[in-house]
Amino acid sequence: MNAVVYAISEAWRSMWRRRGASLMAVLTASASLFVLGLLLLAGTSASRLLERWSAAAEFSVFLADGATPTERAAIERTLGSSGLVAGQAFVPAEEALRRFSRQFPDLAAAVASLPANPLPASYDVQLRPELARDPSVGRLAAQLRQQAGVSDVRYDRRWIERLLRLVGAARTAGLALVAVLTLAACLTIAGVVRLALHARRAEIEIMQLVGAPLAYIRGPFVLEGTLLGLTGAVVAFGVLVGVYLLGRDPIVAWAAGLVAAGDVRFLPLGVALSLVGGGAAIGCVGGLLAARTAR
Amino acid sequence: MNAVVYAISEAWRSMWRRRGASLMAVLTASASLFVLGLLLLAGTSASRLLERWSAAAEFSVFLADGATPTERAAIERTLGSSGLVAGQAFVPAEEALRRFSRQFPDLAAAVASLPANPLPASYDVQLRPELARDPSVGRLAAQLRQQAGVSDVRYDRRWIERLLRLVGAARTAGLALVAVLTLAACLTIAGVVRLALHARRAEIEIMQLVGAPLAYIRGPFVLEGTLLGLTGAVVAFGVLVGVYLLGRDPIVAWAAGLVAAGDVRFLPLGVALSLVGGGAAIGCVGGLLAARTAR
Amino acid sequence: MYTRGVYALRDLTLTIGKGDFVFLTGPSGAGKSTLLRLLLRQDVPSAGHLIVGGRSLSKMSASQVQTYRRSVGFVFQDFKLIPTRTVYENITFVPRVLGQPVAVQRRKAFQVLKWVGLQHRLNAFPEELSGGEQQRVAVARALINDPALVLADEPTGNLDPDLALEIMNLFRDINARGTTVLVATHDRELIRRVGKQTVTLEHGLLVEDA
Amino acid sequence: MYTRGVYALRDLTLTIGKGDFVFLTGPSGAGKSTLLRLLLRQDVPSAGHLIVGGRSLSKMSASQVQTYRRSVGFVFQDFKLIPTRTVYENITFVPRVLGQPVAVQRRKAFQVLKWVGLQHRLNAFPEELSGGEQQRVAVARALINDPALVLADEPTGNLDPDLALEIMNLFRDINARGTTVLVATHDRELIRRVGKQTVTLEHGLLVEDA
Ligand SMILES: Nc1ncnc2c1ncn2[C@@H]1O[C@H](COP(=O)(O)OP(=O)(O)OP(=O)(O)O)[C@@H](O)[C@H]1O
Ligand SMILES: Nc1ncnc2c1ncn2[C@@H]1O[C@H](COP(=O)(O)OP(=O)(O)OP(=O)(O)O)[C@@H](O)[C@H]1O
Ligand SMILES: [Mg+2]
Ligand SMILES: [Mg+2]
Repeated sequence: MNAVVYAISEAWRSMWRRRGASLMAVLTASASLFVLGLLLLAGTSASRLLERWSAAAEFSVFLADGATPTERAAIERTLGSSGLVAGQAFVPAEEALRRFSRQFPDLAAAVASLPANPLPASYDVQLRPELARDPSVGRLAAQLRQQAGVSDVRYDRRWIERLLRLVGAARTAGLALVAVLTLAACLTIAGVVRLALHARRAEIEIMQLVGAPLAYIRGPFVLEGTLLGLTGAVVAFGVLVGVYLLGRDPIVAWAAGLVAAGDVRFLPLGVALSLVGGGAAIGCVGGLLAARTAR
Repeated sequence: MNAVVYAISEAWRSMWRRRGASLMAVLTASASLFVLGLLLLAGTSASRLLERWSAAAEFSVFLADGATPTERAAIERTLGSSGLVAGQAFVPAEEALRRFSRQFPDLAAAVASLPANPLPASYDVQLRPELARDPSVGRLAAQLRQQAGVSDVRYDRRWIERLLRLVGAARTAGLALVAVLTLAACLTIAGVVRLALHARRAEIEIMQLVGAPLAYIRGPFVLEGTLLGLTGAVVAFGVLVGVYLLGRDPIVAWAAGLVAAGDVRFLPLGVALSLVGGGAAIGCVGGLLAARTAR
Repeated sequence: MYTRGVYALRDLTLTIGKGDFVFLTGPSGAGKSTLLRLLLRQDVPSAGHLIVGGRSLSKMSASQVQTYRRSVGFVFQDFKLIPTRTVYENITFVPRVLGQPVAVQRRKAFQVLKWVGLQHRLNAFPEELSGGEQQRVAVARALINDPALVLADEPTGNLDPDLALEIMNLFRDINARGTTVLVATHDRELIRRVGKQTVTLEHGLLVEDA
Repeated sequence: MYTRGVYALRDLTLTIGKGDFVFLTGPSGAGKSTLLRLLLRQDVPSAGHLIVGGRSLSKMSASQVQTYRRSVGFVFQDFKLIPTRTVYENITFVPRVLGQPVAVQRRKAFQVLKWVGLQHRLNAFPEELSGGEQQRVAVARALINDPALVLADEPTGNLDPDLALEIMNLFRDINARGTTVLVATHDRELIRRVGKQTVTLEHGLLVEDA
């Protein structure tokens, strides 16, 4: 207990004496943790978005012109029993024509003048998000194509797969950046603690010569590192919350239609706490690294 | 001259003695400079891409059904004299029908069965990249709409503007990140130099007491900082070149169609040199910051 | 207390009884400080044994060394005061590390500071003290913890003869209370005036034991 | 050389002629080191003037202070050796900073090391030296640059009487070649044997000038 009180008072004293260097260490730590937090935030939002988009992946079953209700029921059964489908909507031929006219007003008149509606009825199928990229979706499409009453199945996953690969690459790059930043933060903190150690070398030598316990000698330095890391993490967290609160609405407004307000959410509590704890851990490692030399 | 030789030998000695801390400073500096370089690389590639995309922005002039050659000549003159157009291509109605059939094979038969081609002829206009986002393009579109023989002008810049805003936001975020990282690098170097200064406090005091010139006292520390920054920059540059060489082809392959090989180019020599020079400058500032205390 | 060591240059066998007061003398570089350092286990002999209180110093574990050092009061030739701490903090450093109550620390600090005549410089930093004042702080620090063994390396080199004699009398008083005292000094005049057992070293060799 | 200063505690007027050899003595804390520090312009007097070689120390610019200090050889009471440099590097530090040719540095270094009897410890680091050896290195460093003025603060506190007398004879030789020498010491015995002008301070007051 005495050693703890001693370590706290010494660590505080040391940080205050070297406020400039300490501030710098805190800033570096908070910079890297902020970037980490931002990446986590962007990453979770992106995967939420992607999930939604995946779910909206185009999976349409076009019916043959003379599809009977029995055939339609069989199709619906196939979809339902596949276990891949979250929902399906029947789009009658008239609705398809209406959509087409809206999308291509130039052609609306021409198509309307046709003797019959050239567009087929279809099912718009919503896949279950977590299975949208499953290979079994491809098999389902193939199965449906063989079925009576189906003229075509359109299932385009190229776009989603590209997005997924982009997000994957961004995640890898982000993780590399975070690793570099974490290392930098750890080493910066170790540097400041080493500075403190250097400045108090005489003191340490004397502590050793009067028989002070190792915990007394190293404790303050490890604690100093931990406190620096923790402070950095708290600062980073604060800035992250600020950026989130200020940035959320503009982003949602900017990407109106693409991004829903629900897609941009703050980090879950567990992750946020790990971020702060991680900062303290980084600082602690830095402190230990530096204190190692004090024997 | 003597002071320079002295500073170099002292700086080298000091860095070697504290190789661990020096390595850490070099790593931090190179991390931040690498991120800076990566952002510059991505930024220049993105703007090149965007320029190309902007150029390909949909600016189409649809002709009225009975547009006369005189009216067409007037339209071409309007386009040519606007100074905004890099090229224009006349798309006859038959070509438009062919394109449509290719895009919508389901409808091809239906449209083909129509008594007349429902699609209008048009001009596909390529805007000059640097002016693609100019407000005068909007005025040109309005002017053309009034002209005889024109049924409609389609000029959709929403998509491009969104992209531009995205790139702008990314650039702002990137710059903020670079600023933080630069500060961190500068301060880390200052920290290491300060460590060197601390370790040689006795020496400095004695130099002062025997009347050594200020350049002698401070020189080695400033040089040490500069060398650390420079080394960091060189390391960052090397890694950047490696990442570029390894990453270019996969990226171009991945985004086939969207990104051309020519869009992904390395930094121009001037920018690359500034990056390396910037590293040295950051280190120099760090060294000066630290050496300031040695009077 | 029994000491047998090979160090610095030559070998030496020397026995100092518990409760003795011994002067260690000899020319510059003779090995006085080395012997004292060995006795604090600041250095370990490359050959030979040092046995203090029945325990071999070279065979002690790190934590035993800590415990042992807490029972020794050492006056370093270069003082080794902590530059960033006041006189009071320097002196109470050991009791503080040992977790003694603040009231006891304070009482003891005042007592030893009075012994060395520095009660008025309590809150000064080492660099604000004269060489002799720093040396006296070092002496005070060595004595605060009622050590079983006092090792003093040139504790009066920066003091005028009168003050030097006062400090020696202080060591004599402490010795009278049962503490073993070993003082390295050049000051033959002082040794003559105190009149205690003297061990003379030269080039690491024991040349005289009187 | 003319000195008139108010310092530490009381005021003092003292004139030392060019080429003199003066001992400064007095009890611990009397102000000897303070006076020497003032003369190196390590401190500036809060009131009063110090005039050395016709120049007021308090009115010097930073670069004038540098030039002045290069003409002074100082032996610090706590040695102030650079711990990370060898004896040779410590001693050649000033000529090196002044940009003297390496050959000259080397020749001078060997000479002064021989004067203090340490030629064999050339490549040792300060912490590998005994207290007295360190002190002699400090003396050697003060003398290497043929200073016009030597200020020595307790230069023999860690030396045995014979060696102390040798160092004093060294100062006497240098003084004989025209250098002004000011030595602060407690060692009355030594002063008696060297027999030079003595200034005694007490509590910052000049009490005797003999
Ligand atoms: N770490 C070391 N490495 C090499 N030699 C050393 C080391 N420490 C001390 N010595 C040498 O050992 C010898 C004895 O040193 P010591 O400090 O014991 O002498 P001393 O009797 O205390 O002298 P003084 O009276 O000058 O303090 C000296 O010649 C010294 O140079
Ligand atoms: N920076 C300072 N702040 C306050 N007091 C100081 C400072 N430096 C010295 N003193 C005081 O001034 C007085 C004279 O100190 P000085 O070092 O000149 O004594 P001295 O004659 O050299 O003594 P010694 O023989 O012990 O070395 C001492 O009482 C000392 O405590
Ligand atoms: Mg010694
Ligand atoms: Mg003094």
